[in-house]
Amino acid sequence: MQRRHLMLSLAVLTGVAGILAGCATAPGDAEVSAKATAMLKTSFKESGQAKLDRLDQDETQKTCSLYAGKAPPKDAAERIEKLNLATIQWPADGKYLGDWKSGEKIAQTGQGMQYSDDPKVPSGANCYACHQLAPAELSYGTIGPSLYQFGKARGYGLEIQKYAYGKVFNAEAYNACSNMPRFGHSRILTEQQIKDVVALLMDPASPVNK
Amino acid sequence: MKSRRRDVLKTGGGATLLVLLAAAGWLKPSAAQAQAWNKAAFDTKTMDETMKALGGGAPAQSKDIAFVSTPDIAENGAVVPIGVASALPKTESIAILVEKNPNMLAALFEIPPGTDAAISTRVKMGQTSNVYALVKADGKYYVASKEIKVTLGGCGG
Amino acid sequence: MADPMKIRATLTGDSTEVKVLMNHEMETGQRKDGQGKIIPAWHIQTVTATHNGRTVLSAQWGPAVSKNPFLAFKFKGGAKGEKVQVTWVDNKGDKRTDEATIG
Amino acid sequence: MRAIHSGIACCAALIAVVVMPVAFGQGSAVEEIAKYRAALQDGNPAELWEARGEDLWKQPRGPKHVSLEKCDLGLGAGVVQGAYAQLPRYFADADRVMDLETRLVWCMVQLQGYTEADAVKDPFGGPNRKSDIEALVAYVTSEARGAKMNVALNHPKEQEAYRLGEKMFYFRGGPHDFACMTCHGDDNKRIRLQDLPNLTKPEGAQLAYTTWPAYRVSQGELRTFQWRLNDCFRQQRFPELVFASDASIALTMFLARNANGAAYNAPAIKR
Repeated sequence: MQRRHLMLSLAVLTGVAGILAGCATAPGDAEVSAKATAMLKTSFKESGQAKLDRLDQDETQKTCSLYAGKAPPKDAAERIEKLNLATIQWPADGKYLGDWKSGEKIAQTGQGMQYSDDPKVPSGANCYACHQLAPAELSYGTIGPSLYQFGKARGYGLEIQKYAYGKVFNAEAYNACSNMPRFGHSRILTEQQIKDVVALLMDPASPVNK
Repeated sequence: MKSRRRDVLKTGGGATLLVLLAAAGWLKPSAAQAQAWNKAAFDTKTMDETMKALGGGAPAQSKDIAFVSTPDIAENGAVVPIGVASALPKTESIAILVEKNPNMLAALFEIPPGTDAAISTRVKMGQTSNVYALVKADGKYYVASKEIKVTLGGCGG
Repeated sequence: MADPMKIRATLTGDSTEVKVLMNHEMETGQRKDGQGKIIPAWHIQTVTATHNGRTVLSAQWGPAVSKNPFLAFKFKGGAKGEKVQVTWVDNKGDKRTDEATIG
Repeated sequence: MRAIHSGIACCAALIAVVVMPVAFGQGSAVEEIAKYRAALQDGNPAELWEARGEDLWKQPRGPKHVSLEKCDLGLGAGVVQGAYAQLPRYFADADRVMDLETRLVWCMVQLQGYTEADAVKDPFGGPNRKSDIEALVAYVTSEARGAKMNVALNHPKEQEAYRLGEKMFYFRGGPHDFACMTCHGDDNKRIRLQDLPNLTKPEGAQLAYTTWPAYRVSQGELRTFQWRLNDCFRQQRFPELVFASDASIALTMFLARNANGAAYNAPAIKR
């Protein structure tokens, strides 16, 4: 919210055109979008595991792109969340917690899905790129909120475990147009890997909760 | 640069330096004129290897050797700026050594009369390590050291 | 053949400051290529700087000197318009000499 | 100072390991890293690329054996000084908007007689593989150092490129749903320990755009803005951005225009 005010006042103050980017309702915007999409198709080439179909947006990506970094209106947000909630595959065994030590390794590495990556090597989640987790790791990013003491602050109960699982599986189900990848939905992580990451957040023995 | 550190060199480390260099032959006065590359000196692989050959005396710690424009942390170990200035009279040579590199000796500069006893260059560091500035002045060896932390990090880009 | 160096020689008072950038891979001999094969060491071994035929600096380098090496030093006795010459030789025997005019 | 290095996944390439004792707080680490960067400023190996690029510019080359000294970078045939600060721009002879790289390719084809395929075959250098384009870019950009960024949106095609670039900036795609905006759409964010410029604001765009190309010490290579975009999209998990493609020009237009008013200050040196 605060960010939008800043951007708005800045744009007004400086009068720089286009800084307040992506006025979704501006006339001609749909044509520009269509043209941009067509332009992308001729401006990229497939490489390694990254084929051109990665430029085909699903409804969530399309909608979120339209609102250009700003929160979508309530009805659009609700639609996105509902759509994504339906994609979550809950663990068949009803267990959400794996091994937090494996989870820490997954949180530390960002390998996976780049055309330069070996597709045979399991992907990481690179949680530390955006979040603070275990306090020993000083090199953490701030794009997402701090997750230090995630379980300790919220309680270790099954409901919170399930929420954490769902959030890692598909963050768009809880927060439309979140910056966070949909790790389960997009098959970046396996079910076991997600459980391991959930354990990093939720296991009382995890350094995150120390 | 305020970090004119003169950390006390570990006895072992200092002696090692000397042995390494003595074994390599560039402690001889004639070496100053030589433009041959001293393979033995640059080949020493580990601290342990040189430790085994301990025997000579350690170079004296000197407050007259300063690290100039040399940061405490290197954002990338591939390029670590190192500047060394010696205020010791009759400085003949300056060497830069990185304790934890696969080869300790990184560079050796012969300083003829008329040239300032100060050089700047850039070296690679595999990890956080002590860096030694070893100076030969009036036939004797002196040393100063400084720890440089190496971070490899963020987006490789 | 190796690409030229970039040499700057600047006179301030009676002191000539020489700054040199060299084009060189400075391969350590520690790295592996995509097939896991060691990439052989390839680095500058000796550097000599002269002014009016007199050596003003000589150096021996190992592979721990950074890629595209930088070197700076100062000597006395230079005058504007005179030349400073720098030569390097690497472990493959490749050699490069360039010069700059003191300004 | 800070680059635009996008993509949450960027740490994948060089798995981020920060070897720093816990006792070293983040504040002092950031200060010390600033000193490190300052120490690198004196003696930027980018100058080696600039010198090679100047030679390439002036040497008669290509099937027609002519130099690029008649190449019009927007300020008239052969005018190099300050030209980069006004690119990308619309060129009537080509009837399209071009960034510097695209224009250099155009001149290599039109003036020197290279085929387009030959002109673009080595857009980025690597170990033992030199890129002429990178060297030429280093030379031309060095001749704009100090010039004020002044990218115009006068021609309808310039306006269109800007709007398309803006769309691209917010385009979310790929398995990770990343857009440029994911990392570069907000203030005071960082990825791991790297500060992320907010490229939707003048301050962030100016800081980023005016410091490319840069000699990347981590790679020992001079990297151009085309390379910067190419590598952002790799980290975004997109397919590979085609060199001098319409999308690359449009996005460059969006960012360059947002940087208007700042003094251009590159080739720089970055970690």
